[in-house]
Amino acid sequence: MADVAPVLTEAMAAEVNALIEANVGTTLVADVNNYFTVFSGYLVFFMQAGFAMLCAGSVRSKNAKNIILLNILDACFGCCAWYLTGFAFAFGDPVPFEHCGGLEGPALLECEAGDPIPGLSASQAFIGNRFFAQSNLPRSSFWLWFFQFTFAATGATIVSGAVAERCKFEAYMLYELMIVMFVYPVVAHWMWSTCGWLSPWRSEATAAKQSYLYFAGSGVYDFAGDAAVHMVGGVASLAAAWVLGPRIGRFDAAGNPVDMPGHNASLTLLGVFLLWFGWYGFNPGSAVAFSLTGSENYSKVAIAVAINTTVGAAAGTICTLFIAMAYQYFTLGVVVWDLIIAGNGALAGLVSITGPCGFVNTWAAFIIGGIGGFVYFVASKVNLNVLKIDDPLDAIAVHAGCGVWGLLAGGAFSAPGMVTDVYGTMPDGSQRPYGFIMGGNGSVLAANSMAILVVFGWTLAIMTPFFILLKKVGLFRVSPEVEAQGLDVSHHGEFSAL
Amino acid sequence: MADVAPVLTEAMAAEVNALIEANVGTTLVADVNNYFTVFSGYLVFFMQAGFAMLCAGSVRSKNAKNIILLNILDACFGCCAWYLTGFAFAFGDPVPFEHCGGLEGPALLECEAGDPIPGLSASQAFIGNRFFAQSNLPRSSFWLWFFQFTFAATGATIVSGAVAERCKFEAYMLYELMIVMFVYPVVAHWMWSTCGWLSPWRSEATAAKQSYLYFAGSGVYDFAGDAAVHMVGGVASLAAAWVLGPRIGRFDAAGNPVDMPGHNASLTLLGVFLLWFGWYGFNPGSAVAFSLTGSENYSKVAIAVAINTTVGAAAGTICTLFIAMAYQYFTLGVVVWDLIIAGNGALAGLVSITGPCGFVNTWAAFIIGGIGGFVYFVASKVNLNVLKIDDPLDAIAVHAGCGVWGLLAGGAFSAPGMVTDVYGTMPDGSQRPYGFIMGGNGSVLAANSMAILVVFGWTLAIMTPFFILLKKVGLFRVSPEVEAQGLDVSHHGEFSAL
Amino acid sequence: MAEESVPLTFEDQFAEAFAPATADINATYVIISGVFVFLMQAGFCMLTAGSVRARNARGIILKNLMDTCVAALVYFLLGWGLAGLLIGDGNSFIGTSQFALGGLDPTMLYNWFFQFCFAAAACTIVSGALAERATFVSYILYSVLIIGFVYPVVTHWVWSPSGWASAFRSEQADGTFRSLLFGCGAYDFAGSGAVHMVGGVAAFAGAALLGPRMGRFDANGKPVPIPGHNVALAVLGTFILWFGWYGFNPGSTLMVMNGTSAIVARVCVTTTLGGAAGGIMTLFTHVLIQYKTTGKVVWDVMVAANGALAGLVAITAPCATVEPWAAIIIGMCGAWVYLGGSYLNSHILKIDDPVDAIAVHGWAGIWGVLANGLFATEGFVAQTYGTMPGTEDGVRLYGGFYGGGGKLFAAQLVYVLAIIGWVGGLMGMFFFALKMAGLFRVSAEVEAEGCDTSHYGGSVYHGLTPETGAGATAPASKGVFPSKGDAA
Repeated sequence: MADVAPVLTEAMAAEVNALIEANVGTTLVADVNNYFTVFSGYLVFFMQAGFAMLCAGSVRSKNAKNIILLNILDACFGCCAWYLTGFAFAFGDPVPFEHCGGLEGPALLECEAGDPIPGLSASQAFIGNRFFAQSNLPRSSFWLWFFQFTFAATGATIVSGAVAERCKFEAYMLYELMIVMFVYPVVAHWMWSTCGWLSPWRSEATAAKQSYLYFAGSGVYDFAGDAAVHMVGGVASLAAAWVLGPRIGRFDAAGNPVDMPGHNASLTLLGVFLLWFGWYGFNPGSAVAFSLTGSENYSKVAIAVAINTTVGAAAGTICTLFIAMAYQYFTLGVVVWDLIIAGNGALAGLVSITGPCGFVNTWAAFIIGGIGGFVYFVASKVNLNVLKIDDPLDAIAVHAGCGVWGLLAGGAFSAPGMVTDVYGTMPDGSQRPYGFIMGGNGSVLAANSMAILVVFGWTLAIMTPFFILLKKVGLFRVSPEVEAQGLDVSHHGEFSAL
Repeated sequence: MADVAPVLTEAMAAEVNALIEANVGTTLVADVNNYFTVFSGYLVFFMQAGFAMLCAGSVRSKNAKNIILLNILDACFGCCAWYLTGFAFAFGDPVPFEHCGGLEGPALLECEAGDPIPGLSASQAFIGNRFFAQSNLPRSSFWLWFFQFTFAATGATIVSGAVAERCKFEAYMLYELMIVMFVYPVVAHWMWSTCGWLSPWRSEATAAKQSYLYFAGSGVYDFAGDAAVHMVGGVASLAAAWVLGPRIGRFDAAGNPVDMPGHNASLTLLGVFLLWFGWYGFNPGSAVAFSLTGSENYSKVAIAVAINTTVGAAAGTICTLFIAMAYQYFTLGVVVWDLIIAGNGALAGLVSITGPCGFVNTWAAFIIGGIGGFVYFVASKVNLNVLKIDDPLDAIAVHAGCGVWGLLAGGAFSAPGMVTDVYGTMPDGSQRPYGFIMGGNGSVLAANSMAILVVFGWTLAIMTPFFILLKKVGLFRVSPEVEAQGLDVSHHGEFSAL
Repeated sequence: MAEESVPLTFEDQFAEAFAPATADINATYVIISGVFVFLMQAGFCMLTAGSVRARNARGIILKNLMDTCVAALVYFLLGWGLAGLLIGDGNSFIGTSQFALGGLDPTMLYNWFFQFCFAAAACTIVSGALAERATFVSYILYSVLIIGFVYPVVTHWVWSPSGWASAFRSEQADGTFRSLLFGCGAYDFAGSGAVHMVGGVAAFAGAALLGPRMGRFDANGKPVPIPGHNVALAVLGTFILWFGWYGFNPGSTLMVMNGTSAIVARVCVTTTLGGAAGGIMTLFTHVLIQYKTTGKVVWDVMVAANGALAGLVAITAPCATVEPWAAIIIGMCGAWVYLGGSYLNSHILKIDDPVDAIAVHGWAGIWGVLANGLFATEGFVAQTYGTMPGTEDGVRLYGGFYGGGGKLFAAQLVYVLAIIGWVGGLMGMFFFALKMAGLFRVSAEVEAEGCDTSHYGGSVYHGLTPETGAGATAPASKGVFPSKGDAA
């Protein structure tokens, strides 16, 4: 350092700055962001362990091995399916300005400002079409592949709880391939791809073949995947549980539900804690960057998300526990603090905050999580007592119910500054739309409501016929004898003793 | 950049660039890499919890406490052993160019280009000889100490599964000290040290006293430790289980194996998930760097490893499950999807990909993991039915069997570009050798085969006499009464109830 | 930027250019460390669940889940403000601003998350000591009090720039320096005192006032062991805790850049060595004692697990300021302190602590804080706490064994006594009030039957017959494995 002239002129300083930025930006910051995202992916992967324990504890012991096997195969089949087509359908977009590579200076500017990206077709708004089996996928995008794989596997595994104790193993494998290869990636493409028709990440270049830039003027604000992950999983659970029918003995002759508690609450709650832990990858990781050159303290996005996640879960747990206690007190007159309900409440709070976590203030996260607990409780009662759907793990109420609420909450509570931190400004430099409670207009609510509708429509339209078909050919449900005896004895060797 | 008038002269710009590089290299990048590596070490440490749960679930309940105690002491004794001699034998090398410290400019260049490092002896190729009990270990190397400690503890804990339900607690402690103090570090030194005789990390300076630079022209390509960690643990398991003999009742009078299922499949599979999660520290962490100055997107190495790890595990699980199902169908005529086999299949896939994970493409990882599942299944059957060795957790088949396969696969599938990303070019600037299936020559295969032979030879040659000695003095195996009653009652207080 | 400070040097340029990335990386580091600490909630939950009898497991798991949630809310509303960890001009006893995070710079929010995880850890320590007999309501009230008031005040003392025991006391607004306690302040790097002792002392107050479980002491007052029902869960909890400790201790550097990664790596090493030495020494000492008294050799896994935790607690305060070899000694002594504390509790004071939380967190925590007064080295203290403000040579006081004199030990001792007085006094009064109000303990019938059936919606295990071993630890009365009574 001593050898160089120590004092710089202003102009020299600017140039040095540019050199530093180029150097730090392309190597170090990119690497650090990749590290952050991949690490988050590990935590999301760990949610598989959480689901496995949650499910294992929540079923009767005679079916525990079966459901754990479903959970481990979720990760395995999910990986293959994501490799073959999942990533391609979800993120197989032409890279903007890829075709400008090699150009410099004015030629580059002209190229970037010019026509839409070559290779962009109108169908790109609906589905991606390249990188099947990772072919031609640049290695610098592998971090995205990995991170998004963990999301796909998580979304798929939700259903295992809803079909527990009666679904055939073979049917579940087919379902898994179906959802990770096609159903989930398409929804993820809509919401998160730079080309997706509901995405707020579109630009003038990627939206060139459409008549609008952002749907409803804003696009869907779904930070970590209430629509793409939780609602897809929850709605598929609804279709599956409805087609499959209730477990034997779940409803008595009069149609009233009979309790069928799981065999091991310790495992269930271990699962809840592991899921909560993994959620710190799921939500903050969805920022996919921790540092941006030219933006000071970009890490504040991920950090606010981590706090909102915590607060949402805490509020959800407490609300649910007290609601359940009050309900029981008023119906039965006893005060019972139900552990399993509290655990589901934590998950309900987490799901509720998943969509809006990047856009809301901490106080709003309290409200969202708390109402999420209420939504879960009501949805669960409606499911069981009105719709008569048997969902051993309450997956529908937690993931679909709170997923809907999370999207609506995003339309209500999104705060202007935080939206800008995540998505930047509108192309004309103005503020992005934000939540109507925060003084914004209704466009976010409109876009998010649209997301709810299309996810319901799309998932039900594909999964219901699929499950009905499975049922018709006799592949879906085990025989009553096997069900009564438990799936472990006949299908998976001996008992899981505990 | 283009807009700025070039105020800096070319020479100044070059100097600024060099300064940036130096600055980024010594502070930011080193910190980021240390950060990455210690976090990976935490995840690897968590594999201890995975092994504990895996073992606890896979033994009968009357021996659960015993094996959990072995697992927790693995971490504790491993730490002491690694502190005293382990690290010193493995990585106690003279630091290249340490003696040039303080020199600058031409004097430094001359020093670096000069003779071999002072203090380098011929024995350095075989074993390290400094930093015992961390004496004189520079603080800037503590990250390596910690990261490598977690590896040593993981390697040692493999054996606890193979000797479960019959080994004396005292014998296990002695074994643990033996392997972490001496047997494992020496192998790690061969493979990974800059001086080791099989290492691809050697340079002209560190190999100065030998007649060759890289063994077989390439050195052993073992990214995360199939040879050093898994094969050492697996072969030691083989020696231990063979000397120890089968559990009472494991083989009937005719010598046919009798099934002895573990008591809790949920715990076993929790263990598998924890191990899989920890493997994301084990494999990607072995890059020990996330960012390198002068190399764009060095993070791609670790990320490709993360993906390969996932894919290998998924392929291993699926293959093993289907092979086991088919085998059972053809021998017994029933279709059974065995959870425990699937869990072991996941581990088999993970072990198989551990060695080659840094060098192979994603499609190759599918093949390696899948064949790994097959290797595991066959090795397990051979063990049990041909060699009549009783290995309660199939540690030999998983870790030794798949470890061998992983090394061979590295010789076959290593891709040229990825090898260069990890090891750089040859000293003369040419491409490093790569896998024969990818169009390379056989040198990697030759070197890796040599690694297999020497690890077998070394570990068996030391551990077999050691175990036989323990047996002769009556320290190795509990009495038949204790074994029949279960180790927990007599040795560890009351039952582990569940 | 440039126009303010022309002429610039290269150093300025570098500092300016790297500052955003460095800040962001430090923030990720703290957040991920916090996530690890969060997982310790799962660890405590599994440890206590496995360490109690099956008929009370469900309730204790619920308490563990709820204290996490209560901690988030209460620490947000009150705790962070009272802790005042970032405020240099607060008073030396308690923080007075930033309630509900009002006025907190958004870029500093990561500190809240990290500290929340610590608060939850401190709170949850007590759940095990009160297990199997405290009511749910009393536990929730306790959580609110400790997170909302008792714990944050202690952290203010030792970690805030204005706390009376803090080594971080800094320049005041008028340019004068605040005097440090005994000229050094207390060194409690990651919280042997502020976190573990707080939990341990509160556990002591609670367990003493709550009284022992039925059947814990026989007619002669001799303790009768009541082993937990599931060792696998308990040791899973131990491993998760140890894993989480790698967020707890190394994360407490609060940064990883600008060369601090070397401190981080050193803390990893000392943490590991401390835990390992604690586990080994406890196990062997226990075996030796048992052999001397009963003539039998029994290797008890729960003793080893608690020993490892005691070693980890002991190394928590000195982890950044001692040599690795000293970490081994501190861990070993932590083992003996734990065993002594446990014996004192159960045989002399007749206090029933189902998970030995008092001995592990309280006693080993005291030892950890005091050990810093003996083993802290000059170089590491300087590296960790920086130079001494307002002095010429900038040297901070260091451990007595290195010739640093007794002042540091005196400061550590005063700090320990202050925590005991503050936490013991407040929590003692609180638990006494709960007891007087009849809110503290479940009825004798409920306790005999197990709390889960009547209070927590059924047994933790459903539809299982007790396995062979269960009978040895828990009588298979109708309370252990009942069918679930009423609808959820």
